[in-house]
Amino acid sequence: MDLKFTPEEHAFREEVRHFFRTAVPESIRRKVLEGQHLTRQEIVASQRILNEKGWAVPNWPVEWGGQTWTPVQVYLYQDEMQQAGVPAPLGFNTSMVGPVIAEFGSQAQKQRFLARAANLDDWWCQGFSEPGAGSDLASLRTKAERVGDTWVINGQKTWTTLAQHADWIFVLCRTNPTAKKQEGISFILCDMKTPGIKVRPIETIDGGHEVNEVFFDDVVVPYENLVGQENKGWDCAKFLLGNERTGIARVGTSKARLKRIRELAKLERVGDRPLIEDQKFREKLAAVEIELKALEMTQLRIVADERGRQKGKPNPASSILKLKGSVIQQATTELMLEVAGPYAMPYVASDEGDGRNEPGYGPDYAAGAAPTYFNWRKISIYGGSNEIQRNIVAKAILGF
Amino acid sequence: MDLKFTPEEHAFREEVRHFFRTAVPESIRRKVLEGQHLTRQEIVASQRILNEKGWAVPNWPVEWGGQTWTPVQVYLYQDEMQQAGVPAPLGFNTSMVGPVIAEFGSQAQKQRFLARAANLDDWWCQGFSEPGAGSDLASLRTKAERVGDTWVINGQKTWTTLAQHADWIFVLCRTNPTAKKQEGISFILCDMKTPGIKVRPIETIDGGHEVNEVFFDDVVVPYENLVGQENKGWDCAKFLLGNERTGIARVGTSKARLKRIRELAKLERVGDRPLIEDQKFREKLAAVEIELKALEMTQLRIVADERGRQKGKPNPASSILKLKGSVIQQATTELMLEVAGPYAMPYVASDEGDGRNEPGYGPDYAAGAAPTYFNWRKISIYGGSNEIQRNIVAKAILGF
Amino acid sequence: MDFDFSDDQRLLKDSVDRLIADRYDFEQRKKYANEPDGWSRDMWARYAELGLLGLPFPEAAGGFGGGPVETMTVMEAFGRGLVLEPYFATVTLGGGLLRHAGSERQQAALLPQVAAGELKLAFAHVERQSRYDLQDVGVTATRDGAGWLLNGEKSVVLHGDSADKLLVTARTGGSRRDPGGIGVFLVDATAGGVSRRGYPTQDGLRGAEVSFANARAEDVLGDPGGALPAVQRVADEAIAALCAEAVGGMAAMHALTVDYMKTRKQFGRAIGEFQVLQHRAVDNFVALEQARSMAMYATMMAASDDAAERRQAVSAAKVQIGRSGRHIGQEAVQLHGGIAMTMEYKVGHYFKRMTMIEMLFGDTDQHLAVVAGGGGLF
Amino acid sequence: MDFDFSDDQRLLKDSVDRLIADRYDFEQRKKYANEPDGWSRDMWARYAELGLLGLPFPEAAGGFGGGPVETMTVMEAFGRGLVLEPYFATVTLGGGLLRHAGSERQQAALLPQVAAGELKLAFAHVERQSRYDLQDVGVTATRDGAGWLLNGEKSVVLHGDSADKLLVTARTGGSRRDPGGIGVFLVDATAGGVSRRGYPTQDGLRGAEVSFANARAEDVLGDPGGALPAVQRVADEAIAALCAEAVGGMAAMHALTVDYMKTRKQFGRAIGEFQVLQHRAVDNFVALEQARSMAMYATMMAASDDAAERRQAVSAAKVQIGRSGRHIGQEAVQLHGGIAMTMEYKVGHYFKRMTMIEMLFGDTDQHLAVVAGGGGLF
Repeated sequence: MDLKFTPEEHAFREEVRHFFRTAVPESIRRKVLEGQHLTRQEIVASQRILNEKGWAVPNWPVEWGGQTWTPVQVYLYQDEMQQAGVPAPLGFNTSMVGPVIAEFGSQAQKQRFLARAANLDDWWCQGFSEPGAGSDLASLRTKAERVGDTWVINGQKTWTTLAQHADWIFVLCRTNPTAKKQEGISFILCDMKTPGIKVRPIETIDGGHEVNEVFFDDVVVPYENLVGQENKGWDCAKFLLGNERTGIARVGTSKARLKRIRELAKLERVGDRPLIEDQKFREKLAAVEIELKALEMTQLRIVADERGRQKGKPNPASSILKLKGSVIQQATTELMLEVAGPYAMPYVASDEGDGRNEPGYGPDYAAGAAPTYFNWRKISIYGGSNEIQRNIVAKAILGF
Repeated sequence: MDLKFTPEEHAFREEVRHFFRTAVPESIRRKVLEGQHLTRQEIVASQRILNEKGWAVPNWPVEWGGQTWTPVQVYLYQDEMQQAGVPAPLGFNTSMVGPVIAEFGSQAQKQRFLARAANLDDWWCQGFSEPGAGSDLASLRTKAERVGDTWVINGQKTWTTLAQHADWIFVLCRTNPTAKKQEGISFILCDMKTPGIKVRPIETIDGGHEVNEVFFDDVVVPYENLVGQENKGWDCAKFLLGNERTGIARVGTSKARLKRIRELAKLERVGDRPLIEDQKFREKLAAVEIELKALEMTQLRIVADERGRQKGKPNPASSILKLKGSVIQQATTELMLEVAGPYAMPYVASDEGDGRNEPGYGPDYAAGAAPTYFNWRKISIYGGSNEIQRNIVAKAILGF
Repeated sequence: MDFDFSDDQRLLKDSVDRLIADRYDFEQRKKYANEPDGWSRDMWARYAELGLLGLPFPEAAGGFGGGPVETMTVMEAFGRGLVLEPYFATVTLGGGLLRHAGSERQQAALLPQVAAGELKLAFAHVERQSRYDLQDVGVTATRDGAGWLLNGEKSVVLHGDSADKLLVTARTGGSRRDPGGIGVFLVDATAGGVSRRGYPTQDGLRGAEVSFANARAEDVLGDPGGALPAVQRVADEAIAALCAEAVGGMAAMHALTVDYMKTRKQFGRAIGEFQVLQHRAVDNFVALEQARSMAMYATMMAASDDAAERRQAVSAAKVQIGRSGRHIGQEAVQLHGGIAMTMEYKVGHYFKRMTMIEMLFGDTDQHLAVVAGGGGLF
Repeated sequence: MDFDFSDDQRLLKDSVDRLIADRYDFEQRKKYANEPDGWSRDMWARYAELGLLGLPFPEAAGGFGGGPVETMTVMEAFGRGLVLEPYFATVTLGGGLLRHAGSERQQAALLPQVAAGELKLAFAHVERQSRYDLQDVGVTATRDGAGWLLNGEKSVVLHGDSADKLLVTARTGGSRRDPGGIGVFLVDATAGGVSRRGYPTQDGLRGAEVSFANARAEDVLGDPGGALPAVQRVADEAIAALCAEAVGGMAAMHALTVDYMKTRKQFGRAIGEFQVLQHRAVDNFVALEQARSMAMYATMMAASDDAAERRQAVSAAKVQIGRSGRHIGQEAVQLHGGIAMTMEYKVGHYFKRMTMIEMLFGDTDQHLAVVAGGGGLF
């Protein structure tokens, strides 16, 4: 047992850190660190920089652009990326549809889609959730009927993140209505330009436009857009949901936020002293840091354990990462709100363009404090709510 | 709406306060406030002082020694009693078996038992809980068979508080084994000197002897010791458990403890300052005070609402009093532990006699800090655990 | 001790409750929010008609002589309705300053206009550096003949954009954080040297940044250097009112959540059948009732003339409200799931309003420190 | 980064785990507690035999040169067994002081005796007024010829009653809370002028009050006025060891609770079938894993020569352990119900031990203040 990084691991950390902080424009990274929305162009630009380096899809098979990194290296890559404010490669492409196609797709599908997904030539979005289904994903009702060489899709998806930017969508459809819940579901790819697809924005409480409803009205796509076997789409979904559980804790993101909070708390003054000298505030900050340090160690323990595990069969302990990681991320938003104080109150509309037209009303960072607090409540809801995570741990680890 | 006490209520408060603080010996009250165990003699002496004044059983019917106090007066009486450190009249007598006999008992039973119970001439204990039953009281298995003019009782009770002092026990027995759970239970009185009753002490983690197992081995008692109707004992039990829910919050007790903690924290020094000047400690104390103030107001609201309610049909909101009251009482034990610091560590055996033979090792109050912390964990377990209280609120108030 | 409403109070409560029920559902509220001021002039007229805009004012000044209980009643209903109009800014803050710092002449001149709905007020006290400290005042007022000239900037002036007149704390002497040397000045919002930038606040209400460049005050309320005690008293009353508003909002959020749990189905049954969610709803209920209790306590104590006692009580209530509000708000969102994250659903709006209330007139930690600095609540 | 045990570490772990499993079940422990010392001399001999009593000592001094990972391994097993013997007092504290403050001569003279089980040590540092502050030292050491005379009183000396020799912090200069002027003195426990009152501690271990009246020290470890850095270093190592012990105890409590939930029936089914209790068990599991992570972190950092960095890490771990331990302990009792309140059942004993560990070498709040006073953990 040696709880220190090896010199090789240290060197790797330095390498990725250097790259992230020099190759990716600071303007993009600053926006990420301040919790501002990025434009489509910024996300694409950043991912292409990584892809050029060969680092957009390290988790993919090597033949499709992946790396042979150890789990510790993957961890260091994510940690440094998050700390530097480098936008993560678009998850729908790199952690979801990409690995699914690489695992279950035909050779033709691989050739057609993988390189484009890695380079964000195609922007993918995820057609899983439906109104009324929520955590009970398998109760989905969007159906695809086989008609000749095509699928005809009807139904509705919701919470579809950034569908407004998307070129393609991967959709879970019910293809056998008489089979039991998880059986009779298929995983189908649709070009967003296909007639019959309509995207309606959902405005979130922070005033942002991140998610959408996607309607399918007699949408016809080629039969060959099916990934894997007909009626076995649940296997793809499970595989997809099981991937990349360690990044979920976003330890690096929380690290960067806590550092930023500490910096700002040195600048903000309460009476005649900096906020950081307020005993209560300092102890609250320290308490979150301690939880985060513990989570980082927990993550490393899980990472170390990954070597022996099968791909797509995550360590159920990774539910801890989701549970604690979400709570810690949310705690950082509460601290930031406190730092901003009264200046968290003005609402400044942000647009999709390059920054804001109007100047803000207080310090720059303050405008994002409340929207981020509001928006990040989603973290304990999406991707399997924290209640679902507790059910998983209760069953898979505690044996209830 | 007038949220202030009336002049009459103020005068009543003064009257009970004066009486409690002059008539009941300070030596007894100090032990209560320090969380020490009282001797049997002290408990008896204190109750007889109250009974002489006519204040031992204010909740009973007037003809059996009760008072016609308003709910606010009952509240003030309890609050001042708890704040003064006056031991509450023995609950088994005054809140449990007494009201049950007054409501369900025969005239002969009333005459035989009530005055003696009020004066603590008979010490009663409660034979409800059984090993394996826990919160599921109605699953009890102790059985009483009718044989001629007698009951023959066999079985075991547990968690029987102060059975070592008791003259009588009231026992829930199964008298119809074929009836459904709550049906077929009877409420029977037994003289503790009856052959076949054996009391075995249970040592609790604080080293105290408060609770016992009570074994019934062919215990024969007269048939007339049945209270109410045969097989209708569950009605008595429900009535008993529904009584006196407002005292359960023990707001006055927590008030007295918080005051004591504040006093001690002025005396204990951390480095060169009194503990009370430590920002963190002060804020923790304040946080508990605020919760307690809120609970006091909640209790007053429930008290005010009691006027219109039927006896034995408690306001389900009184579950809040149990939930919050227990958590606050437990929080005071944690604060006290913190005040005591390292001197909470030595264990000083207390005995049933008059105080300790050995001197303690640190300040006097410190010896009780850890045992009280340990012992008071029971508050959220007994009398319907906090989990059961949540079930009650969920059903009775929220309508789930 | 009597928790029942008097007949007059019951009448008031019924009429305000009915008004909110009839005219302030979620769809109506959206419409009001889209009006030019960001709130409804029509509703404002109705409040005036019902006497709400003069409720806490002396009868001599065209008011109804209502006390803290009456204000609590109105604010709780407004909390339920997520009311957008500048009632708090105009009546509670502006009216409160006139009541506690203004002369009889000033009250007689202005309060009847407020009660009639003809005059909207706003209270400008926050500054860039002051955070929640009422005595941290950098805006200056200097003598100019018989009058005063104001210079400096005020931040996050609630409903400052639509106010007709501003009540502004400004320094006539002492250094930036001295308790002495602070006056409250009455300034016409359209006077020369006053400029305002209005904006929506995070909860959908309105605020403004206001700057003064040799802006001439119309008048000063009371002692130009000794207004702080009155300002603190108004702040205490305001906090009691906010506590009541918050209780209205929390109660509505809690009720929405429980209802949603009974109808929303997951895994084949209503999510309200899951015991773990039931227990969390119970904890919300307990948090709500504790908050309600403390809002009543603050109401009871808000009229106290003992400033130290009043402050302790009000701060204790603000702490409870802050904690309960945050807990209930976060849990309401979590128990709803994604739907609560959308603008189209009401719960998120309550959540946002609770968040802003926690930040008004001092956050939870600041008030906890006040209670901790006192000699104990018992 | 490698979380696997080396072969030697695996061997150590297996043998200690086996020892505890075979010889430290709850009934055996009760028997040991009833022996005259309050612990088992037989087990002490076995520890010596296994090499545990010399584990962290240099090989030159008869030890095995084990590091923090080895100590963690032993302490975690001991935490599971609720071990009563004075291992922590003798090996971790006493041995640690000799290692970090003692000369080679002193180490060579004493450590082999400790390793052989022939010498038991205790560390006397707490005083009536000092609480958790290691530099608050009122006991004095004054020169007397070539030696030193000690005067004053020490409190809550862990296993001070059965120790052969005491290591005592005493002041040779400066005022009561000065960092300078503190020495560590070696005193024979039976020397003239030393009097001891032994007692059980709340967790069933042992402590003593010790007073010195012109008691002659046998020796002084290192600089008689400059021992504080070594004392702090030993305290940091001790905290890391306590963290590991606590994790052993928490893990055992958690496992007992989950087992109990699966067998205990209420309302016709195992209480483990109630979802609300399952979720609480999950929260305990998360608290346990977070604590285990931080115990590892403390272990990793305990050997650091950078005192400030070491202190931050160890304090952070102590906070996590304190919070997790309290949460898991209270929940274990609550989820068990009445049975956990009895001496006859094991869970209450873990709960009590966790409570005492939280108070050893600084409580949670004190360590949180240390972390808060630093520049951040990242």
